[in-house]
Amino acid sequence: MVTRTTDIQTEEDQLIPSQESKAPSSQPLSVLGGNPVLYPLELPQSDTRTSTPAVGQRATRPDGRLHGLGQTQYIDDISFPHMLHAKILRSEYPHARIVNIDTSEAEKMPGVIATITGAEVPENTFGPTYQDQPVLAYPIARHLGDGVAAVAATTEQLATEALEKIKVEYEPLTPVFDPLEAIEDDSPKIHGESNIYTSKIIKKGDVEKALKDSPHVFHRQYKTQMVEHVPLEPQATIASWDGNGRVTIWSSLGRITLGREDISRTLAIPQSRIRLIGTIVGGNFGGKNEIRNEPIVALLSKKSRRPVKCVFTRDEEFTSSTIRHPFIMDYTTGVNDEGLILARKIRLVLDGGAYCSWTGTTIGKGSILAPGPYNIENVFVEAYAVYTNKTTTGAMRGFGAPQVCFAYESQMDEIAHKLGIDPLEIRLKNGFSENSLSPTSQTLQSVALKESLNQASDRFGWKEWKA
Amino acid sequence: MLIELRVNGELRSADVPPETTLLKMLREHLDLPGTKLGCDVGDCGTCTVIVDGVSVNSCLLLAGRAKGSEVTTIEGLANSNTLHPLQQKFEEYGALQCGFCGPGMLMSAKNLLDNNPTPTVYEVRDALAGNLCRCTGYTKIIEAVVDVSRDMKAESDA
Amino acid sequence: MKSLDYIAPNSAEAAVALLSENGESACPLAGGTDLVVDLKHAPGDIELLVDVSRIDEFRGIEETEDGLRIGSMVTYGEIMSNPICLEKTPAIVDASHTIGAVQTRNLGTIGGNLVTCVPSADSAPALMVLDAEVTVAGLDGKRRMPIEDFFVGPRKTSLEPYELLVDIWIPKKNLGKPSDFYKFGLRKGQALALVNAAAAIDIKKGKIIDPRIALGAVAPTPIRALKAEALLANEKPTPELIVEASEIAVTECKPIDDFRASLKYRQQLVRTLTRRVLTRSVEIASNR
Amino acid sequence: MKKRGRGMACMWYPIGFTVLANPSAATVKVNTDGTATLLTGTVETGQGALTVLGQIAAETLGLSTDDVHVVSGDTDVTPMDTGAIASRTTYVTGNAIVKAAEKAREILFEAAAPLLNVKPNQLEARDKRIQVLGFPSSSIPISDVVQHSESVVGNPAIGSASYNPPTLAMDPETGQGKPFNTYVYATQIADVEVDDETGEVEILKIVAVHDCGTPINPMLVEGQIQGGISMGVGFALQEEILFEEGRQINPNLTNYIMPTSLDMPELEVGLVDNYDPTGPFGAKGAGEPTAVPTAAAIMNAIYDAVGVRITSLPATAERVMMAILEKQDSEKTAATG
Repeated sequence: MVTRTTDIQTEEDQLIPSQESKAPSSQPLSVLGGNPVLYPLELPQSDTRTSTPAVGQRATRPDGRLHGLGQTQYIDDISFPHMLHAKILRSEYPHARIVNIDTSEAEKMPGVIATITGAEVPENTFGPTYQDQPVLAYPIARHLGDGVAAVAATTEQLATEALEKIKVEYEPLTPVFDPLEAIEDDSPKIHGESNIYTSKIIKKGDVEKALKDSPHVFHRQYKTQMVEHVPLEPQATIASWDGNGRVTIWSSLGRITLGREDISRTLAIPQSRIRLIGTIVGGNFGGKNEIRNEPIVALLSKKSRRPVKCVFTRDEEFTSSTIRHPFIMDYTTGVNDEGLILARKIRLVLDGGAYCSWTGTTIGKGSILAPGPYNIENVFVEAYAVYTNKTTTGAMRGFGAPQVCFAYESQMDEIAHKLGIDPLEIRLKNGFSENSLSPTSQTLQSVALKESLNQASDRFGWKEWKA
Repeated sequence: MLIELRVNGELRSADVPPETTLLKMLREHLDLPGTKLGCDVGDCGTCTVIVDGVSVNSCLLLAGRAKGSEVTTIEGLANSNTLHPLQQKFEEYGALQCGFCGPGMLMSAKNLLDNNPTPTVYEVRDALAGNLCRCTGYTKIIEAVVDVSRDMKAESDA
Repeated sequence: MKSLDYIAPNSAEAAVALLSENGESACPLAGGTDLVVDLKHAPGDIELLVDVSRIDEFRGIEETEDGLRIGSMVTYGEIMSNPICLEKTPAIVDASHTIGAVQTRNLGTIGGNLVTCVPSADSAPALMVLDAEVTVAGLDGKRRMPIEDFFVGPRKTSLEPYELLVDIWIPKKNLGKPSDFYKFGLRKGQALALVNAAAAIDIKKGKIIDPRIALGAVAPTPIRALKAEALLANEKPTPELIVEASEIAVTECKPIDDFRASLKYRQQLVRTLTRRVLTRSVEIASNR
Repeated sequence: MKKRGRGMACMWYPIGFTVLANPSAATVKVNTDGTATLLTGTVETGQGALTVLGQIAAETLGLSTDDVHVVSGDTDVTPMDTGAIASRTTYVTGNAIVKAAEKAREILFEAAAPLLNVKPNQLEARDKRIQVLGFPSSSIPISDVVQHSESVVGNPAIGSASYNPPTLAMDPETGQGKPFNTYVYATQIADVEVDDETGEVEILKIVAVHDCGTPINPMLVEGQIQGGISMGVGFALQEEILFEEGRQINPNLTNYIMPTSLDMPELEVGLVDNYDPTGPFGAKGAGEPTAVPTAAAIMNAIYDAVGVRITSLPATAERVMMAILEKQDSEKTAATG
């Protein structure tokens, strides 16, 4: 730190050429007059909002107007007097036992008001399916995105600097990263006795016999990658307590009712003493569907007796929020000469990362949807979700559907190509229609698959192009 | 250090530490939180503002460098009687969803139309490539910008 | 970002003096599109930023009797809208257009791009094929060198302590020389180069004269493909010859294998890009 | 050289949670001036849910969208909601709102019936009036009815209700059951160009035709489809979190490659005409399914263009190029061998 700011400032006055800008363009600014904007604006409403009937209108959005004016308040746009800023220290190992955490040096820094570790969280587990995630890892850290301690300080910069002063003693444990390795009996275990933490079977007809009897059998393995939601707004929270011991939490969470239950559980206070406000969320896509830093910020606020804000950095948004499950998918499909599907056998392995999160829903939807929107009498799907010491996978737009669709639709085209059938024809031939039976033998209604195939093909000019 | 600049036509000043970015100065020192922080390293474009007639990522520009400049932020796009044509069309098209990219996107679009009132669709895409959006697939945003330029052309032809 | 001091001197002399007075704790700041990011992630020992972006002698684009002078603090945006560059050095304009996005191009400077000296610097190949020279200023005044000599290694230039890049010169004879630039990145917008390539040639009496090929992101610094150039010199520009030159260019590269691309893939890109920039340059030259 | 190819993919996708209860509750209050307030515990995450939910409340009450103010996302104020997840908002929360608004409407019908000399079940709410079914001339402005109900009858027009989609548990051994109440369907077709010397895939156009039941707000449904496709494009060609020993090596928007405006193709969006009798005004949902078939359609188009089948996503230019080179090698071997 250069300590001569004042010297430099006097020098600087001489050195800066002039108040006139040297920036490249000398074009006049086309700022309209009358700024800053004063509200309310008296603007006409569009017909789409004022006519009846309301349903079917291309109604404009009142929140859309605020977005365009820059008037929408996301969490990071809210602040309070005396508010502190929180930062979270992340694990140094993908798998380790935390032996000791010493926050005393950080606490001595001027401007650092409170610190917290996992040991201080009243009920240090949460999760929508299994409560296997810690608010702050203790005593085991299971991936590098796990928080191990948090700091509240008067500025973000100070809070960041304070993290460096926290001493964490780890006893590294053997990590496992590959889901196929993790599935083996002798792999290092991440929670409990098996890394397979959830599985699903869908069984209809006799798939083995039907495959044996099929004139053509296709087999292929498909794989998908880990994907991040990339909401443009990183996750953010503010917590503030009042004199009645009631906490108000502003959060970028998309599910406040259940979020309040989780906060109540982790903080061990009644739900009636928690007010959770979900402001406009700056992009969710599934990544903001469970609590993340809300209990940490609430506890720091309680300890410091000040409002506390925590905003994820872009890096944290990648490493410490959930991401999309990678799938390893084995597809075996039996068809007859006309391209009718006789049997489909599927094995799915989901890389679950360090915690379960929304895997229950992902494996459920993934398995049910895996055979595709096709009439198939003989179906067998087995799916396994496996813990690894990587970023937690959770809800993301489609819950396993984009993964299995990539597999079933790739294989559909492979079959069509091999049998010399047009890709549109093979889909129309096998596709669901009204009252078709799903792989779980549910009678389907309001089925519009073939309508979508036909309309898309017409719009695209599929037949003309094929001819 | 004392930074004086003209923001949305008004002379503003603040005493900020020398490492302060223009983004931070606008949001935290000048009470203009319309400009957003999305990545803080110039990748996402949510912090786009116009400085002396060109669009920049305000997270990469030190406030000291903007000293004496003319800065336009999203708060300066409308006036008290009318929305800017871009804001109007963005609203009509439903161009923004979560809206977090919106302020930056609009400033990039304004910067384009200030410099090139009749852009091609490719030029619109190119002008917005520094503003990431995860919600919209950019489609309605591009349509709205093209529509504004069409109106501007019609107006100037009339 | 950690605490820093900031100062904006108004002459090269003053800037050099400030840098020398403050030693390693001081660092010149140009457009800041790379440096400010570095300061946020890994500030190191830097305590003072010397903003050189407003220094008059580092700015401006003009054509003189010697050739074209581009001030080091000229932004890519300025290059892209400059009539002289558009007419006489289109490869530099093309290269500028591929850098970052509009906002980056409005802040980032050509000098900053060269001084940062990453192997993938997009402006480098386009400048190299036009035989650009650079002027640097230091405590002992100014010196000038061919641009190839400026690049020493990844993030390492031949700038001595307290020296600053003043301007870039394109020799008069190369203004309007048929040339082409091609960059390949992982997407169309805001991409870093996996490989970039530029070529410039003249054709006289049906033969290639003064061929130049430069490649980026395929070696520790941007490089010239000298053997490939030698193969082309004074030959008839046939598609077969261009393919052969492109294969030789592949052998002149030492690309890395990293998470962005494998060595083998980068070689494939060198093969394709070299052929394309040469083919295009020949087309331009032939249509004269 | 650039090679052109076309590929299609279709899909099905369920609305709501898998078997598990995922209820929503809602409260609708009609004001004495004929405007209304809707309380919902869901949160606006950008898709325009609050606008759509307001339209549903307005439709049930015979009001315009602008007449309904939507209050959301505050546990002190708004009723229970499972939240913005599982493409459930329009369908599940929407159904709860219809039921809640119907309760408020019922109060208005009770108050208006004696004034119009009919039974409550002979009334409808349309064009901001309570009218005798099919007889617009015999009607009273809603504002008057609310005032009458509130200050004369003493019964304010307010309704609260909840909805949970009915499901049947899946058999643990066979998975047989009814895990969801309804599904949507879609087809997307991609037109691509593959550069067979760099492996670069350029998507020229995607046609997407989706079923969402009745589109409550077609503009917002289009927005969902276009946005879903952009996520699908990233999933298909660019996006991947890379790890080294458990550490993410590209946790930033410089090296995690998502589509920019230059990477998105021209999109043509269509909606099939469909009506689901179990949904609010026939609506189902649109959020997630829009991102589902894109990658598959693009992979099929790549195969059509250059004859290589990408079985591991994303189909980066490198992966496509390496597959092309492998194919060329094996063709050479086959030709010489």
